[in-house]
Amino acid sequence: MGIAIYILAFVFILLGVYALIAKKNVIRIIIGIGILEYGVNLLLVLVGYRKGGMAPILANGQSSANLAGRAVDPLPQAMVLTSIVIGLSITALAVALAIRLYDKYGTFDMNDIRDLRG
Amino acid sequence: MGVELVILLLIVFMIISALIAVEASDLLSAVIAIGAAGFALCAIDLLLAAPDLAFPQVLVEIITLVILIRMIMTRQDTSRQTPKDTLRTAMVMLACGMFLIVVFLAVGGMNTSGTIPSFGRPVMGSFDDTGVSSQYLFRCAQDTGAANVVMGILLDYRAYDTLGEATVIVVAILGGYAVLRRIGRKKREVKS
Amino acid sequence: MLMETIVPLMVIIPLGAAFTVVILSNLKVVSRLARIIAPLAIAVNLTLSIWICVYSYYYGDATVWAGRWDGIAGRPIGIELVCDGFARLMLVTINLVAFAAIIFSTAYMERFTTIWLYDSLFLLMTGAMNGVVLSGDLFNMYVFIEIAAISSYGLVAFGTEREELEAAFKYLTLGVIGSTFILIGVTVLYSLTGQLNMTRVARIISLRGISQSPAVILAAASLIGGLSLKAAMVPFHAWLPDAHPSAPAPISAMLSGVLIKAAGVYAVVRIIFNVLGINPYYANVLIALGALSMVIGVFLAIGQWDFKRLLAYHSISQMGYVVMSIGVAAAVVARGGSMMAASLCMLGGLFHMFNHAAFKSLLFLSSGSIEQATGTRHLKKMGGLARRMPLTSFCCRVGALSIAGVPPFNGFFSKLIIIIGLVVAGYPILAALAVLVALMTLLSFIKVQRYALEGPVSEQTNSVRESSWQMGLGMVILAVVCVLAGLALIPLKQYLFDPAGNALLNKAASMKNLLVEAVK
Amino acid sequence: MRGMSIIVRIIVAILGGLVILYGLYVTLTGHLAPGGGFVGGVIIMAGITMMVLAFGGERARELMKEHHCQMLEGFGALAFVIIALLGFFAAGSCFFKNFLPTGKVHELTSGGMIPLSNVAIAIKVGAGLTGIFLALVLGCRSAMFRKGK
Repeated sequence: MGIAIYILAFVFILLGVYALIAKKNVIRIIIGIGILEYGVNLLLVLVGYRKGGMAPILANGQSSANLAGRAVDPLPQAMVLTSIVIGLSITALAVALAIRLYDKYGTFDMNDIRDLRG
Repeated sequence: MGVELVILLLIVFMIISALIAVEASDLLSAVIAIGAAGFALCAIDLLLAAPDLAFPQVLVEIITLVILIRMIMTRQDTSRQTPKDTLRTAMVMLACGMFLIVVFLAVGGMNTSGTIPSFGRPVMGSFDDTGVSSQYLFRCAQDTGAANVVMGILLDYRAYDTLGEATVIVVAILGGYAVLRRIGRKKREVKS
Repeated sequence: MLMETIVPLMVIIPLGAAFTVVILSNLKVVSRLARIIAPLAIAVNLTLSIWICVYSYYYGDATVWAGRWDGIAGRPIGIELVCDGFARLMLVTINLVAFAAIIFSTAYMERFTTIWLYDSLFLLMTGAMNGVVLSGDLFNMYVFIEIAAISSYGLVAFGTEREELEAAFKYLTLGVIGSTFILIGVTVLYSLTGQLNMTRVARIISLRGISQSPAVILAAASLIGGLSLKAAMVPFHAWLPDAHPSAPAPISAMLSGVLIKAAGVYAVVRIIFNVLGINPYYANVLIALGALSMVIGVFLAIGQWDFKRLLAYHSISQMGYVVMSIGVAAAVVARGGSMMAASLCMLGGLFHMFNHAAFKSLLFLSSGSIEQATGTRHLKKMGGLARRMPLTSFCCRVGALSIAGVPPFNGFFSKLIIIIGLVVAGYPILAALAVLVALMTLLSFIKVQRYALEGPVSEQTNSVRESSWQMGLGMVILAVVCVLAGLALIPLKQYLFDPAGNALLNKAASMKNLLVEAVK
Repeated sequence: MRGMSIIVRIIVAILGGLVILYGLYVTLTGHLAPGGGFVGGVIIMAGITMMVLAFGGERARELMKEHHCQMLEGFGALAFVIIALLGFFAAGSCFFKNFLPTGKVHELTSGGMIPLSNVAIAIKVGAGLTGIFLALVLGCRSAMFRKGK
C-alpha cells in the first residue's frame, strides 16, 4: 500500500509535467504549474509521516521526550511551508505574464503566441 | 491500514481531478477541477498530522482560484484544438515511463537494498548519526521556547531559509509589478 | 570570528539593499537617492568577495552556522554556509560581472520606465546567486536557486514587449519543471538520510554504501536533470536562445555570464562531487551533456544573424566545454587515474568558467551598446561601427578574440589547458572535437567582425555616436579582466583556481576513501 | 468595478474587521499553534480584499495607493533582515542568533524573536499580496490597455 501511495504521488507530478510540455494554452500551463506544486508538496508530506503520529506541536503539560517519540517529522513540514510560498509566488508571476500576453496578443493560445523563431 | 487506504483514495481523487483539469475542453471546469485537487491535498495534510500545512494550503488555493476564475471570466478564450504533436507527446510519455520505473525501484518495488523508507517510517533518528528531526522535537521547546515545532524550525533553526522564502514573495511581487507596467520603454525604438 | 560576520553579509547586503531601494523609491523626497544604492551595494560586495579570497587563502576555509545552530557533539541541526575555494571563485565571478553590469545599466536603463524595480530585482538576483554558492544545505540551495530564477523571469520580461513576454513565459514554464525536479531530488535524499546538510548527506551515503542504490539514482537523475535544465545543457536548452536575447543587455550579461553557472553548473558540480560522490556513471553523464552542448551549440550559433541570439547559442557551446572538462576530471578520479590529469582538467574547466563569465558578459554589454546606438540587432544592418563607436568596437573585439581563443587573450589559455588536459586524461577524440568547435567559434566571430564592425557604413549606422561613459566603463572593466586573466594566469591559479579545484577533488577523494573503509 | 448592494456592504464591514482581527491573532500565536506570519498575512489580505470587492475598486484606490503597499512590503522585508542582523550584536554574535530570552513555553511572550519575525513577515505578505492581488484581479493597470487596443 505504501509503495502504491508513493508511485501515485509521482504519477501526479508527471501529470503536471505533461500539462506543461504538451499543452498549448496559457491557462492550462498555469494549471500545470499548480499540479507540479501540489505534487511536490504531497511527496514531502508523505515522506515525513509517521504511522499514528501526532502533529509536532507540544501540548500543554507534555514532555519533549514524549513528543519526540510520537510526533511526525517536522522538518518536511517546514520545507513544504516554504515550497507553498514559492508556488504561490510563481503562480502570481505566471498570471501576471499571462494577463500581459493576452493584452498584447488577444489570445491564450501559445500556437498564436510565437513571434520568436527557432 | 485505515489512514493509508483513505490517503490512497484521496490521491486517486487528486489524479482524476488533475486529469480533468488538463484535458477538459472548458477552461472554467479545468480551473475548478484543480481547485478540487487542492482541497483534497488539504484533507491529506490534515490526515497526515500536518495542520500547519493545511492552513496555508487552503488559503493559497482560494487565492489562486479567485485569480484564475476572474482571469477566465473577463477574457475571451480563442484557443482552438490543434492537431496533437504526437512525436513530442510520445517522447514525453517515454521519458515519464522510464522515470516511473526508477521510482518503482527506488520506493522498494523490487525490495532491493537502499530504497526510500517505507511509508509511515521516516528516518528521524534518535541519537545516532542519521536523522536530524528528533533532535528538533527534543530540543525545540528548550532552545527556542516555541511550542509549535514547525514554527521553531522555520523561524529559528532554519530562519535563513525563511529569509529566502520571504525574499521569494518580494521578488515575485516586484516581478509582477514590473510585468504589469503599462509602458515598459520610454520611446518607441526601431525594430529590426 | 571575522569571517563569521563577513560571509553572511555577502547575501544580506544585496537583499537588504534591494528592500531599501523599494522603500526609498516610493518616498518622493529621497527617490533620487535610491539610484545609487544598487551600484554601491554591489561595489561593497565585490570588495568583500576579493577580501574573502585573499583572507581565506592565508587562514583557510570558513564555515558559518546560521543562528549558531552547530548542534551538540558534532550533530549539527542548522544551516551551514560553506566558503571553500569553489564558492570563493564563484563569488568573485558573480560580483565582478554584476559590478560591470550595474555600472553599464546606470546609463543603459534610462530608456526604461520604473527603473527602481530593475535595481531591486537586480540586487535580489545577485544576492540569491551569492546565496546559492555559499550554501552548504540542499534545501537552502534550492530556495536561493528559486529566488534567482524568479527574479530572472521578471527581468527577462522587463521591457514588456511581445517577444519579451513570450520568452519570459516559456522560460518560466521550463524553469518550473527544473525546480520541481530539483526539489524531488532533495526530498528523496532527505527521506533516505534524514539530513539536509550536504556534508552529512554525503557522509551517510558513503558510510551506508548506497551510492548506487535505486533511490540515490532517482535522486541523482532528478537533481542532474533539473539542474541541467537551469544550466541549459543540450537536450534541455530550448529556453535559453529565447530568454537571454530578450532581456535588457545587462541582464543578458548576468544571465549568460553568471546565472547559468551559479544556479546550474555550480550546483550540479557541487552535488555530484560533494554530495552524491563521483562514480563513472555520473562522470559519463557530465561528459555526454558537455560534449553535446559544445557541438550542437556551435552549430546552431553559426547560422544566426541576430547578434544577441548568436551570443546566446555560443553560451551553450562554451558551457559545454566547462561541463565536459569537469566531467573528465570526475571520470579520472572515479577510475583512480592520475591526480595530475584530473587537476589539469579541473583547472581548465574552472578557468574557462571564469573566462566565459568575463568575455560573454563583455560581448552582451557591447551588443547592448550597439543596439542602443543603432536600434538593431541584425548583423547585416550594421556595418562600419569601428569608426563610429571606437570604444564599443574595441571592447567587442577584445571579447570576440577571447571567445574565439586567440592568443594572448584568456580564452586561448583556458581552451589550451582543457585540450591538453583531455589528451593527458586519455580522451583524444573529445580533444579533437574541442579543437573543431574552437575553430567554428572563430569563424562565427569573424563573421561578426566582418559585418558589424568593418565594412561600409550603412544608412542606419551613419549617424550613430559613441555611448555614454558609464556604459563604456562597464565594458572596459570586463575587457581589462579579459586581457589580464590571460596574462596573470599564475597568480590567479594560485589564489583562485587551485583552491577551487582542490576543494572539489579533495572532498571527492576523501569520500571515496570513506567508502573504501566502509566496504572493508 | 462597482461595489455591491447595501446588505453585502454592511455584512462585509462587520466580517472584514473580524477577519483582519483573526489574521492578527494567527500571526501573534504562530509559535503556539498552527499558523504564523505567512498565514496571518494572507488572512489579513483576504479581509482587505473582501472589503475592496464589496465597496468597489475606486474607493479602495483612493484610500490605498499602490506605492503604500510597496513601501509596507519593503518595510516588512527589511525588518526581517534587521532582525537577522541584530544577532551580530548579541552574546553569541552570529546572524539569525535568537538573542531574546525564550521565556516560558506556551506563553505569548515565549519564543524569543519568533513572534517578531512573524509580525514582520505578516506585514510584508499582507501588503505585498494585497497590492498584487488588486492589480491582478481588478486589473487596475491592464484594464487601461484593453481600452486602448
